[in-house]
Amino acid sequence: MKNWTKHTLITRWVAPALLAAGGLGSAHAADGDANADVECPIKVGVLHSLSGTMAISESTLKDTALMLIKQQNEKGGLLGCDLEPVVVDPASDWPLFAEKARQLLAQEKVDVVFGTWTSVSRKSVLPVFEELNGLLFYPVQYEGEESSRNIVYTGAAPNQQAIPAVNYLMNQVGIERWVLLGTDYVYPRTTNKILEQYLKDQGVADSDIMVNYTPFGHSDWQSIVSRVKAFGSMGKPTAVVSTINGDANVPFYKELANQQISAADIPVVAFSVGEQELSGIDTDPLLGHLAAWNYFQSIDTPANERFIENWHDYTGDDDRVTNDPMEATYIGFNLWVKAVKKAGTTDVDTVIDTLPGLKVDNLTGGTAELLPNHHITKPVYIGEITDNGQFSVVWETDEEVPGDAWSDFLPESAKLKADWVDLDCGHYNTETEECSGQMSDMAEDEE
Amino acid sequence: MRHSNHGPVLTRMLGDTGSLIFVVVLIALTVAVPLCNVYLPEASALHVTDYTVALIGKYLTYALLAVAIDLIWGYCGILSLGHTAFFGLGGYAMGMYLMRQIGDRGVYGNPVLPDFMVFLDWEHLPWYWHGMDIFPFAMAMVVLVPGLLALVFGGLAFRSRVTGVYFAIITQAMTYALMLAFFRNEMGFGGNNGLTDFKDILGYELSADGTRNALFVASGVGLLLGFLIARFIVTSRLGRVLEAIRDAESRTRFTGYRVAYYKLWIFTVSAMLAGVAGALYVPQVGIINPSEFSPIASIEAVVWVAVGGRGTLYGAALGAGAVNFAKTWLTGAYPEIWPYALGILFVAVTLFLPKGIVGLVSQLRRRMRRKEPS
Amino acid sequence: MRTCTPRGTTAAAVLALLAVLALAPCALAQNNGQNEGQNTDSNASEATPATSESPAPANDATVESGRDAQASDEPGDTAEAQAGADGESEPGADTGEDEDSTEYAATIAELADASYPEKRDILNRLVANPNAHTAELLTAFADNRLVVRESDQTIFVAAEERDETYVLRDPITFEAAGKAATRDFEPVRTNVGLRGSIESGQARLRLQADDAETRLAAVETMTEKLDDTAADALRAHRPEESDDAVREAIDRALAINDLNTGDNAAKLAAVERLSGDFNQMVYNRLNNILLLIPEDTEDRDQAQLRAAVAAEVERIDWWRGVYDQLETLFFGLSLGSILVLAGIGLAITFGVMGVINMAHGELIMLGAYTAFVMQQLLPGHVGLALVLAVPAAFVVSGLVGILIERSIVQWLYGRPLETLLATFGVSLFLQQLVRTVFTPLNRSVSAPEWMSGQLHFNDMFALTENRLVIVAFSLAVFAALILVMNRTSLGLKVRAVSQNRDMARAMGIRTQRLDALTFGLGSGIAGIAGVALSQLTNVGPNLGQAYIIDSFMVVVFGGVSNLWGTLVGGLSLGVLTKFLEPHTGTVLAKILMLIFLILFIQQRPRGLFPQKGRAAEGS
Amino acid sequence: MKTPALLESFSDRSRVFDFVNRPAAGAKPDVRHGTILYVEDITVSFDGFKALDALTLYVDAGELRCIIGPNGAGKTTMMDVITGKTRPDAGRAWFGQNIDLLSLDEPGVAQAGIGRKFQKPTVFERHTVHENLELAMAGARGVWPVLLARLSGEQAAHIDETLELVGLAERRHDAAGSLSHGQKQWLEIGMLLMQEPELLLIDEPVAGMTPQEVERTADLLTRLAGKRSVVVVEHDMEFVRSIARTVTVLHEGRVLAEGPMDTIQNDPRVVEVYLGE
Repeated sequence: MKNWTKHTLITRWVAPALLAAGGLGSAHAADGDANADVECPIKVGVLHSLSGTMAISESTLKDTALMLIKQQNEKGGLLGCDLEPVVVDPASDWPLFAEKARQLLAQEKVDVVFGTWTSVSRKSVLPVFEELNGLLFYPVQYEGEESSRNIVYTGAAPNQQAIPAVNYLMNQVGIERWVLLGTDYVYPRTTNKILEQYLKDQGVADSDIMVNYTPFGHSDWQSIVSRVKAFGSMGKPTAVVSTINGDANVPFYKELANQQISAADIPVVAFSVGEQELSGIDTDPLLGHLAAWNYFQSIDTPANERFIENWHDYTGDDDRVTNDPMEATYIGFNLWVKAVKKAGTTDVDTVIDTLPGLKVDNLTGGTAELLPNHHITKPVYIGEITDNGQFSVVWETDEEVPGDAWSDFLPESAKLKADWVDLDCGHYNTETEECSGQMSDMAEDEE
Repeated sequence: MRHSNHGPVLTRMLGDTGSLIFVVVLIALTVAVPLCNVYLPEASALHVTDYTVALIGKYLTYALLAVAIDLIWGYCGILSLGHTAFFGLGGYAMGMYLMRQIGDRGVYGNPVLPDFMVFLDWEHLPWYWHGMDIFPFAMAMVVLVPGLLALVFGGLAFRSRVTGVYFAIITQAMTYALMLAFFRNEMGFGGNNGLTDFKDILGYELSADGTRNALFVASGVGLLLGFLIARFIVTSRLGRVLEAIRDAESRTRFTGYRVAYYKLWIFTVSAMLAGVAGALYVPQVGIINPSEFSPIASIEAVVWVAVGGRGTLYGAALGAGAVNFAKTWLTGAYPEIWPYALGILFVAVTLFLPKGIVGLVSQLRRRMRRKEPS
Repeated sequence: MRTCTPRGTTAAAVLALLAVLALAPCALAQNNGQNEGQNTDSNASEATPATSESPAPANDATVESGRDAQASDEPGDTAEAQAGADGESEPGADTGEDEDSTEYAATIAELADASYPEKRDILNRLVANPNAHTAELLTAFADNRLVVRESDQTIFVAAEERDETYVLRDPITFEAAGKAATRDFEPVRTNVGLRGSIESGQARLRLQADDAETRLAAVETMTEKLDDTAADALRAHRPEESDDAVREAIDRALAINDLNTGDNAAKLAAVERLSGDFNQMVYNRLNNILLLIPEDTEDRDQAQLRAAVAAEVERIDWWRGVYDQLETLFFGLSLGSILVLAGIGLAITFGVMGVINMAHGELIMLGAYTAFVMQQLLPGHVGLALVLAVPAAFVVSGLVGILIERSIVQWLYGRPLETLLATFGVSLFLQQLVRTVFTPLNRSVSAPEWMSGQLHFNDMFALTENRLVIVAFSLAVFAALILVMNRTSLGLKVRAVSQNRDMARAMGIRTQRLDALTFGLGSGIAGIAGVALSQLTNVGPNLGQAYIIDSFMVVVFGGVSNLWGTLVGGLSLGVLTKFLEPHTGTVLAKILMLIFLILFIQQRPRGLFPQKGRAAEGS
Repeated sequence: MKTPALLESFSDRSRVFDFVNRPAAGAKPDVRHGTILYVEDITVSFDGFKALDALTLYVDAGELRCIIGPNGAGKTTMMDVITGKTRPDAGRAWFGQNIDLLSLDEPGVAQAGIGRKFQKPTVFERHTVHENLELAMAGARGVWPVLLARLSGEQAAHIDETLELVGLAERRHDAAGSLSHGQKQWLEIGMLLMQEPELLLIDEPVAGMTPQEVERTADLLTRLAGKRSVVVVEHDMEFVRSIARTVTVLHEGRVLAEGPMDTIQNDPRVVEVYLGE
C-alpha cells in the first residue's frame, strides 16, 4: 500500500509540473481539492447489450450495476453527489459498442463506464476510451494479452482460471488425456494455446491432447461428442477443458447426457458456464461436471449472503442467481468508489493514478487488490455442478492469484509486462527494455 | 415524371427535383458539418460534436450501401440479401491496410505481423496480406475484391437464370458462408475480434479531429460520387433496359438484350459501390468484424431501402439515415423497447408506406397541389 | 450395460428405496428409530412435522428413480434403515478388533487434510479392512456428509438440521455425538472422481451381498473401473461365488485384467476367452499388447500371442469401421431430421403460399417456449408435459401465424419482398416480446426419461434415444402433413389455390380463409419443431435466428412447394454434412455445404424437385 | 472430381463474359436460295408428350405465312423453338443458310433478325410509349454502348415515324401500361418494327381488337410482307382469309396441310380436326 502511493506520486508529478510551468489553465486539477472538481450528479455509464445475442449474459450485469448504484445512493452517494446511471444498449453489435462508448464519453460525459462482455466489444471500445480518456471497468474473464491505461480488468486472466483448473484436474483427479474444446474465437484460441503449452511443459504428450473448434452457436454436437468419447476411452483418465461459448453450451451438455458420458467418465471443466448459464439447462445429467471461477453463489460468507439477498430484493425474484461477472462488477464498482473517495474527485486521470494498490473485499471472504497492470488478485475455485443448478466447491487456491495480463506460456507474450505505476506502459518489453509501440498513450501524457 | 436521356448529361442526372435537393443537401452537409465542428465554439448551438461527426459519417457510408442496393433492387429487381458481404469485404480490405499501418507499434512490437497473429504464433504473413500496406493497392482491392466476388457469384447465378427469392436466398447463403469463414481464426483475419485498434491512415492519426473530419468529407464525397454514378446509370438508356428487365425480363430478352450480362454488370457495379462504402465505414467506426457479414445485417440494409423508398436512389440514402438515426436514438433513449419500435416501423412502412418515406412525401405534395387550385 | 441414471446417485437411490421399504411397516407417527441426538423438548415440536414430511421426498425419489439424492441425507432414521438393510456386510470384522479399529480410526482421521489422491488411497484402505459401518460411512462420504471439526480436525458424520446445526455421529461406531453449529465445521470435500472410487468401494463391499443380482451388478461396476485392487478383490471372491452368472462375469473381468498383468499363457487364454468382446477396455489392452511386442519378435510364444491379438484387433477394427459409418449415417439423419422439422413449416408458407416469412424462426421459438411453459404448468410430469406441448405448440404458433397472416401478410400477397420486410419486423417484435415476458435468459426444458438414454446395441454401437425419438417424430410430422395435403379437402384446396388462385376462387373456395388456415398450418408445424428443438438446444430468444437460414436453404434445395423435396433435401444435407465433418472440421463443413448449395441452385435453379407449370414462373 | 469440371466449364464460359466488345447484331441471314426459315424434323417433348413431332416447315423470304391449328397443335412451341426459348430434342432450325438458330439464345435470335410478338401483348408497362420504342430500336445491345447511348436526330425521327404508323403519337409520353388492349397490341407491333427484323413471328395479332383495328392490322401486315417475311399465328379465320396467301395447318405437332387458303378450307382432314369443330 505504501509502496503504491509513493509510485503514484512519482508518476503524478508530471501534471502539477505542467500546471506550474506553463499555467496551462484548462488542465484538470489532477490533485486538486475535492469539491472543485465534482459536478453533481456523478454520471455512471452502463454499456451492456440489452438485446441481440449477448443480452442473455449482459442484461444481468446492467441490473447489477444499477443495483450497486442504487445502494451507493442510499448510502448517501459519493462525494456528496448522487450517482446517476446512464444506460445505453449496444445491441450486441460491435461497431455500435464503439459508437455508444463515444456517446457516453463525449455526449453524456460520464465519469466511469461499467460494461462490455465479449473481447470483441472491449476491443471495439478500447480506442475510444483511450482517445477520449475514459475509464472502463471490464468484468469478464478473458484471454489476457491486453492492458490499457483506461481499462480496469476485474475478470480473470487465463492464469486465474484456466491454469488452476488444469492443475486441479491433473493433480487431484489424475487426468492424463486432454480434450480442449472451444468456440472458434480469440478467447478459446488463446486460452487453448496457453494450456497446450502448459500441458506440454508438464510432460503431456502431443497425442494426449485433442483440440477442436466449433462455430458460434454450434448446435449439433453428435460427432464431436462421439469423438471425445472415443478419445477418452483409451484407458487413460480423460477430461474436457471447455471454452465453449454461451449458446453452444446447452446443446453440448445435452449431447453429453444423451451419449451418457457422465462426469465420472469424462469430466468437463468449463470456463464460461456459470450459475446463470445453468439456469437455462436441466442440470440432472450434468452433475459432477466442473467449472472454474473466482466466485460461486454457493460460497458461504456473510458478504456473499448479503449480496445475494440484495440481489433478490432488487430484482424481486428469489430465483435469480448470482455469478462471477457480477462479483467482478461488484469489485470493480467498489474499487472505483474507493478510488474516488480517496482522490476526492472523479477526474479520470486522478482516479486511474489512485486505483493501483487499492484493496476491497470480494464476496468470498478475501480481498481484491488492483495491481499495477490493471488486473486484480482473485481466488480460484473449482466447483462441481449440483442438482439445484449451483456449484459445490471441490477445490480452491490457498490464496488469491494475481492476474497476469501477459501470459508466460506464449513466447512473444512472455517478454511483456504491464505496469501503469512505475513504467506507465501496458506492454513493456523486458528484453528490449522499452515500451513497445502505442504512441497514443505517450501523446496523452504529454498533453 | 419520367427522366429522359435527351439533353446534357448533368440536366439529365439532376433533372429530377428529389435528386437535385438530395445533392444540394448532401454537399451542404459535407461542407458544413466539419466546419461547424472545427470553427464553432463548443458552446454554440450550431456546434457539431465529434461524436456527431463520427455518427453522421457512419450514416453516410450506410447511405452509400443503401444506394448500391437500390441500384440493383429498385432498378433491376435483383434482391440481394447478401450485400453486406461486399460492404464487409471492402471494409476488410481497408482494415488490412490500417492494420499494416500500425507497423511495429503493436503491443508486441512486431514490424510485420499484426498483434493477433503474433500471440497465436503465426510465423509468416499470409500471402493475401502482402501489398496491403500500400495505399493505392489496398484501395484497388477495396473495389476489386467485392467486384470479383460479384462477378463470379453473379455470373454463376444469372447465367442459369436464378431469380427472385431463389437469388435472394443464395445471396444469404453466400454472406453466411463468408461470415463463417471470417469467423475462423485460421483464415488470418483476426476471427471474431476482427481487425481493430487502428492507429493512423496515410500517416494521419485516426483519432485526430482533422482526420475525422477528412474521413467525414471523404464519406460525403464518396456518397455523392456513388449517387451520381448511380444516377448516370439509371438515367441512361441502360437504366431503361434495367427497368425493362425488372418489369418484363423475358420480353427484354426477346427484344435482343442479353439480360444476364446486364444483371451481372449492374450487380458488379453495385458490389463495388458497397465495397467503397465498407472501406469508408471502417476507419470511422474503428473496427471490422465478421458480424458485418451476418445475413441479418444484409436484411436490415434492404429494410433501409424499403423504408426510404425503393427505386429513387435518394430515397434509399434517406432511409439508411432515418433508420439508423432511429436506432441510435432509441438504443440510447429507450434501450428496453427499441426492438419493438423498429419491428413495428418495418411492418408499418410496408403496410402503409409501400413507397417509403419518399412516396409519402410525394403523396403529400400531390395532395397539397390538388388543394391549391380549389 | 449402462443405466439411465447418473451413476453417482444410483447408490443413493437404492438406499432411499431400501429406506422406504424399511419404513413402510411402521406407522408414520412411530418414529422410534430416531431417538438419539434430537430429543430436547424444544426440538420435538419441530421434529415432528419434519419427519412426517420426510417419507415424501424419499417416495419421490423412488418414483423418479433416484434423481433426488438429497432425500437420503435428511432423516436420521434413513441411515438406521440403511444400516439394517446393509447389515449383512460385516465380513471378518471381528478378528483382532482392537488393533484394527485403532488403525481404522487413524485412517479415517487422515481424511481431515488429505488431497484427492490421498483420499482415494484412504478409501481403498478402509474398504480393504471394513467394519460394520463402513458401507454407511461410504454413503455418508459420497453424500458429502463427512465433516471436520475445525478446532481439532476430528471427523464426524453429520446430518444438517435447521438453524445451521449439525446432528453428529461418530464415523466409526455411528453412535450419536451431539449437536453443534455448522460454522465450526468444514466438509470433507469429494469430487466426482472420488465419488466414483467410493462407488466401486461400495461395489466391493457388495460383493458379499446375499442377492446374486446385487453381486453381479457389483462385479460389473468393478469391471468398469478395473484396477489391481479390484482385480485382487474379485480373484479373492471367485472361489466363494456360487452363482454361475456372477462367476462368468468375474472370469471375464479377470481375463481383462490378465491382458495387462498375466504371463504369456494367461494373456493368450484371455485373448481367446474375450474373443468377440467389443468392450473398449479389451480393445485398448489388446492394442497395448501389440505395442509391447515388437513385430519381429524372436520369441515363439510372444509371436503366437501377437498373431492372436493382431487377428482379434483387426476383426474389432473392421467392426469399428462399420459401426462408425453407421453412426455417422445416423448422426446425419438426425441432423437432417432437425432441418426437415425446421423447414417443413416453411415449405408450406414459403413453398405453397409463396410468402417469405422471416418470422418463421420465431414461430419455432414460440413452440419451444410452449414446451417450457407446459413443463412449468405440470411440474413433475416432464414427459407428459412434453407430449402435451406438441398440440399446444401447434395451437400457439398456429394462432400467432394466423394473426400475422390476417394482420399483415394478407395485404401483401404477390409482393414477396415486401412480405419479407414486414415479417422481419414481426420477428424483431416477437423476439423482444419473449425477452420481456421470459427475460433474455435461456429457459431449461427437461428431458423425459424415455428420451434420455441410449439404445445400446453392443459396446461399440449405441444410438441416443432422444435423437431416435426426434427422427421418428419428424418423420411422423412429415407423414401427417402429407396426409393432410393429399387426403383432406383442406389439402386439396391449398394445392388448388397454390396452382391457380383466381380459378380456385371462381370455383367457390374462400381463398382468404384458406390462406389464413394454410399459414396457420405452416406456423403450427414450426411450433411443433420448436418442441423438438427444446430437447436439443437453448430455449431462448435467439433460438429462431439460429434456424431460419438453414430452413430456407433446405426448402430451396428441395424445391419450393414440394414437401418431398424438403424431406429428401433436409436429410441429404444432414448426412452430407456429417460425412464431411470428420475430414474438414465443423466450420469448414458448413461453409462447404453452403457453397455446394449455391452451386447446386446454379445448376438446378428450381431445386431438387422443381415444381412444374406456370405458377412456378411467377416469382 | 466434379469441381475441376465445374471450374473448367466456368472458365470456359467466362470467355463469353467478354460482353463489352460484342458486336451489336449478328450477321444478316443469307437468303440467296429464297428461303429464310428452315425448320426440319423438330421434335419437342414435355414429360413424354410430344408437343412437336418431327415438324418440318420452310418459309420463303418476303412471304406472309399464316399458321393455324387447334389448341395444343404446337404453334406456340414452334415459335419458342425458333426464338431460342425452348431447346428441341431433335431437328434443325436455320435462319437463312448461314445462321443456326439452335445455337443461339433468345437475345441472339432477336439480334439475328427475328422479331416476335406474343399472344398476350407484352410491352414494358412502366415505360412510356416512346421509351418502349427506343428500347426496341435496332442498334448496339452491349452494356457499355447502351450505357453511353444517346438518341441521334435520325433515330428520333425514326421513332416518330413509327409512332405515327402505329397511331400512338399522341400518347408518346404516357406509360405503356395505361394503353388500351388494342393500343398495346399496336405498340408491340411498333416495337417489332423498330427492331427491323428480317422475319416477324406474330402470335394472334388481332385478339381483342375492334373491327377497324383488325382491318388496319391486316393492312399493315400485308404491306410488310415483301420487304420482310412474316409468320402469323391466328385463330380468327376471317382475318387469316383476308391476309393469307399460304396457310399451314398444324395438328399434334406436325404439319397437317399446307397451301392456299381455299385448298386448305376444303381439305377433309383439316375440316375434321379444326374447321369442323
